[in-house]
Amino acid sequence: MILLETLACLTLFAAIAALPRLFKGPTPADRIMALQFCGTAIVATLIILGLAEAAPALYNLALVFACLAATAGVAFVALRRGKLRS
Amino acid sequence: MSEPSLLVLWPFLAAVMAAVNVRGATVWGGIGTLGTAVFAVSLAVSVHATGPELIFIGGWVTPLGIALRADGLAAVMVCMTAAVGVAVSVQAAATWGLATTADEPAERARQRRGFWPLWLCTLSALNALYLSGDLFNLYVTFEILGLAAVGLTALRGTDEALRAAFDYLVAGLAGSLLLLLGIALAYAAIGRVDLGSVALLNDTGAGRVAIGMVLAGIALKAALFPLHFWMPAAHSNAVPVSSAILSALVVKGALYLVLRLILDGGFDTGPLRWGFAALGAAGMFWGSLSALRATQLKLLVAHSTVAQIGLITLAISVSGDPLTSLAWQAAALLMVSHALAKSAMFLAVGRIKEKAGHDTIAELNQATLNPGAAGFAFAIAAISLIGLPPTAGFLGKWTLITGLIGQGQGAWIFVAVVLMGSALSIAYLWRVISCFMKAPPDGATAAPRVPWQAGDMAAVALALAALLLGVFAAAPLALLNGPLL
Amino acid sequence: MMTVFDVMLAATILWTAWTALTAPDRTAAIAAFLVFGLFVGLSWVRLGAPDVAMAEAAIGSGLTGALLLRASRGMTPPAPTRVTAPHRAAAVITAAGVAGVLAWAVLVLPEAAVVYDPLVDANIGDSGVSNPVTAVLLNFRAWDTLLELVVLLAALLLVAALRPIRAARMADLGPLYPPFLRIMAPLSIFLSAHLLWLGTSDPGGAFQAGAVLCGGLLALFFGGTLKTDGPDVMPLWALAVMGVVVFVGAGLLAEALTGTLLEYPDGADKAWILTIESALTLSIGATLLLLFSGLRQGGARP
Amino acid sequence: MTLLELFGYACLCGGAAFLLLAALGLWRFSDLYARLHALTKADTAGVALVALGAGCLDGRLVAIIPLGLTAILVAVSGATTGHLIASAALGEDEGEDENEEAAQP
Amino acid sequence: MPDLIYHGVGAGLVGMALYRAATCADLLTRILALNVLAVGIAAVLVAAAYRGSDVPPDAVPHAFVLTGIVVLVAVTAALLALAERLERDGDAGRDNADE
Repeated sequence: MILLETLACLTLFAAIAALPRLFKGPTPADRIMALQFCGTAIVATLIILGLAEAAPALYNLALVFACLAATAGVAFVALRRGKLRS
Repeated sequence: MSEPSLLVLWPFLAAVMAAVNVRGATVWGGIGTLGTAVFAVSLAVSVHATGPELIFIGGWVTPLGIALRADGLAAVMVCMTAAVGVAVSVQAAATWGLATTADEPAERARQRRGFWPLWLCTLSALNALYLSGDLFNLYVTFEILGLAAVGLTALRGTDEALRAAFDYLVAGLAGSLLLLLGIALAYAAIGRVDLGSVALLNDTGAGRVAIGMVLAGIALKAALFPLHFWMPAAHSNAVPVSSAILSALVVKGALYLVLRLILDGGFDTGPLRWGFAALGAAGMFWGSLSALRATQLKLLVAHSTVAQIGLITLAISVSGDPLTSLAWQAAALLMVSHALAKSAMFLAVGRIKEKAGHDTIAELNQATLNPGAAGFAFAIAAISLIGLPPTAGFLGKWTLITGLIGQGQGAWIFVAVVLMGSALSIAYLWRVISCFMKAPPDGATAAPRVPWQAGDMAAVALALAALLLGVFAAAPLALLNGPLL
Repeated sequence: MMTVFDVMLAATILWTAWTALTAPDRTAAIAAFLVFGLFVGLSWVRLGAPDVAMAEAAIGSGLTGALLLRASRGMTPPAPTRVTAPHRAAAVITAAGVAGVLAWAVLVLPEAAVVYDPLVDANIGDSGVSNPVTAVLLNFRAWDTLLELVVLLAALLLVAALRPIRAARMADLGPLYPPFLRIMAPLSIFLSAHLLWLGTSDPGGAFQAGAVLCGGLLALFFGGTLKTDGPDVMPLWALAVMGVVVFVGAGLLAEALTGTLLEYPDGADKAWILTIESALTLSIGATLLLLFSGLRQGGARP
Repeated sequence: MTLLELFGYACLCGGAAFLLLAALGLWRFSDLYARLHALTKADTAGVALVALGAGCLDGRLVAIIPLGLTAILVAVSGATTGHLIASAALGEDEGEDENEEAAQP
Repeated sequence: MPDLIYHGVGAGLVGMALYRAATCADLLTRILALNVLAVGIAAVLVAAAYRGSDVPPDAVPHAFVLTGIVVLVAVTAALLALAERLERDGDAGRDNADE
């Protein structure tokens, strides 16, 4: 159990570590990548939490998160202002 | 089908039809409004005959379920809304026409098909609000009301109207969120959110904080001084029918909820009530002074709403236990009389502005006004707002003052405040009435006399209703004297 | 160990929120708001509210983020606001006061008053579903949910009543987008139906399903397959009003059958709930898409 | 502990390690392309491993279906945006002006 | 334990949002602040519904929060539609469209 909880903390930490890149950029491409990664790491955290709490409902939740993170990523790409590397 | 469910769902279904079938929007609007009026009268009759009705929606008893409470007070408010609604609908049909014509300007078509669904949603939300017996349900209802009212504000489409609508929506959302915060705290304190249990909130510190937040949220929505900042711009920039709906009905929803909370024993703490009374008095003076300074007629009427809200809040805050004090009935009567008079006034001002081409008070005179139906309606409505007999406004103020005197020591301060407020309302309304009698400047030719039109009927009918309600007050009083739920 | 997790998560939530509210750059603020929603969703999971987490991630974060992005494109960049010292002080005092009162109110609460839990437990057997949140939303307090649908429709009516503005062009999505759509679109529909069915017993339900459906529709919209102006808007409007019409109709029909508004006939609760929820799912998806599109030029009305 | 469980835990640890490395790369690499490469592969692999591990440890069909779909979805959306960024960024380097903001006439 | 932590988060979010809503004139930031405020309130509600790690939480506040989320996205969409019409970029220009 303690292993799973530690792993959850680590994946959460990975998600948090992407935030400076998301906030600072410098280019839109960096932000899109950081957003994508943040969503992915949170999905992984959810899966591990689902294992740790023996709650398979969380796997569906992870799927919803992945789906919406994908949509949000696409929205960022489709609705960006200006060039990707400006 | 019972009246309470139809009062909410009928106008809403009509709104959906008006939104989908845009060509028939006006017809659906008429069907929705008239049907609601029929149900409103039928509800009042049945409440009067068989007493109040408590409906547990879905058959689930409170606090788990939600109850609709159809008692005398709710019936009076529903009837008031229906009466104003029918008149406003007549005016709207006269303003925008019944159906699209070939050479119709696009802007006019947009306003017509935007108006009907939004108005019907407002009607539905107001009825849901009067009947609801649950705090969280009231939050949802307020959101419908807020969105529909903002839509009505923005209908004119000018930059000022959009700006006013945005500020209105932000203020409304902030008010709703404060209400929701209060609900969250109430849940944390007593574990339930039905209106029947609000009296329990007085027992704990967290509960009193919850009540305070609920009241702060409602005060923002009711435009109670000093949280009225968003209101004059919203009410004066909207098209006339929208102004009438916003000023006569939408703010009443929030005031009604304050009255309900008091009647349910939900704000028993002295300081909060005296604070509310003081804010009401301050709002009365502030609104009156702003109205005295206003240069535009529409703005004057909007500021007068701030003053009248102050008066009603004062009446609500001093009303005590419904069993021993009847001051709350004064508050209810004042709400009804203000709704009738103020909607008449906004509709009349709309007609005046249309005829004169402007509404700068200093430049109005007999020639531009061409005294006719609109001026007549305005004058009658003014008499009711001031509170001269035999109008409904007189009845409300009289009930309030007798109720206050009955409460004994210290009440004379409030009596003096109410009388001073009335004197101020004479002062600012006289600025307009005197224009009706002012001769045109030399050389100005009188505009050709415009015959009365269908659009004038609405304002005149509402003004006469405000006048006659004082004579036929037995009907609402009979409802109000019945048992409450 | 989970306390470490909670503290880390709490700090991140506050950090992302602060960034969303203060970042000078609009895109950064919106991106921060988006991840804020995801982290908040995680915190709901920790509090045993996966239904809420799903809705927060899908609607509160994903769709609101997309809405904000779409709207921010047409807006001028934020100008720095000059705030006077007294104004700032008043704001700090008010904000800190309300936050402090909130924190205090819970610290002084003796023991949480438990009112609803036993009632939900006692009545869930009669509600037709076994997920308590769905039971509350579609049965015990269905009136709230019905009015909530009216709120969605009222927002749509408000936007439709405004003067239409021109739509801005979408950026090119690259050659890999069509294959992505071929996976994403059917997956959203499948997931939406799955969540709808699952919602009777497990986390899920009409709102989550509707949001996921809207995500799929949005992906199609970005790719240009789905348009919200011209002839395509008619079926979208029909779908948008259908849910609430079905709900209202069901409420009134139930009243005709049983004498009480929204009281489903005995034993048939599950069928009624699923019927209403299916209509709601389609309706929520369509309404959210129409709201997202902002009813651009030509798409104001069928 | 069975062999399958051991494998599951190993997958979980591996997935978490991939994610941590990707985060490190996102933070440390100075060049956009380097970050892109660090990311698109590592996060997809990370989630796939985590999902695989969870699938091994749980083993029921109700768990495996959403886990598998999640892994596929993350991989596809990662590849799409990754490819787009790479190609668009390359195009911009060559002076191609394909993403300018413009309203439709 | 987690309920206390997240209740604190809720209080912090409410304070932060109120402060920014009162001191920022930018329309989009004000919309964001109101959204954050709503999340803060939701955190208070969900934390109040928590009954410990092995007891299921109260479902009614969860339903409240779900309703609140949907209501909020509707209001946000309306606010953004109004804000867009108020604050237009120079190049996007005002519309010429009366259909």
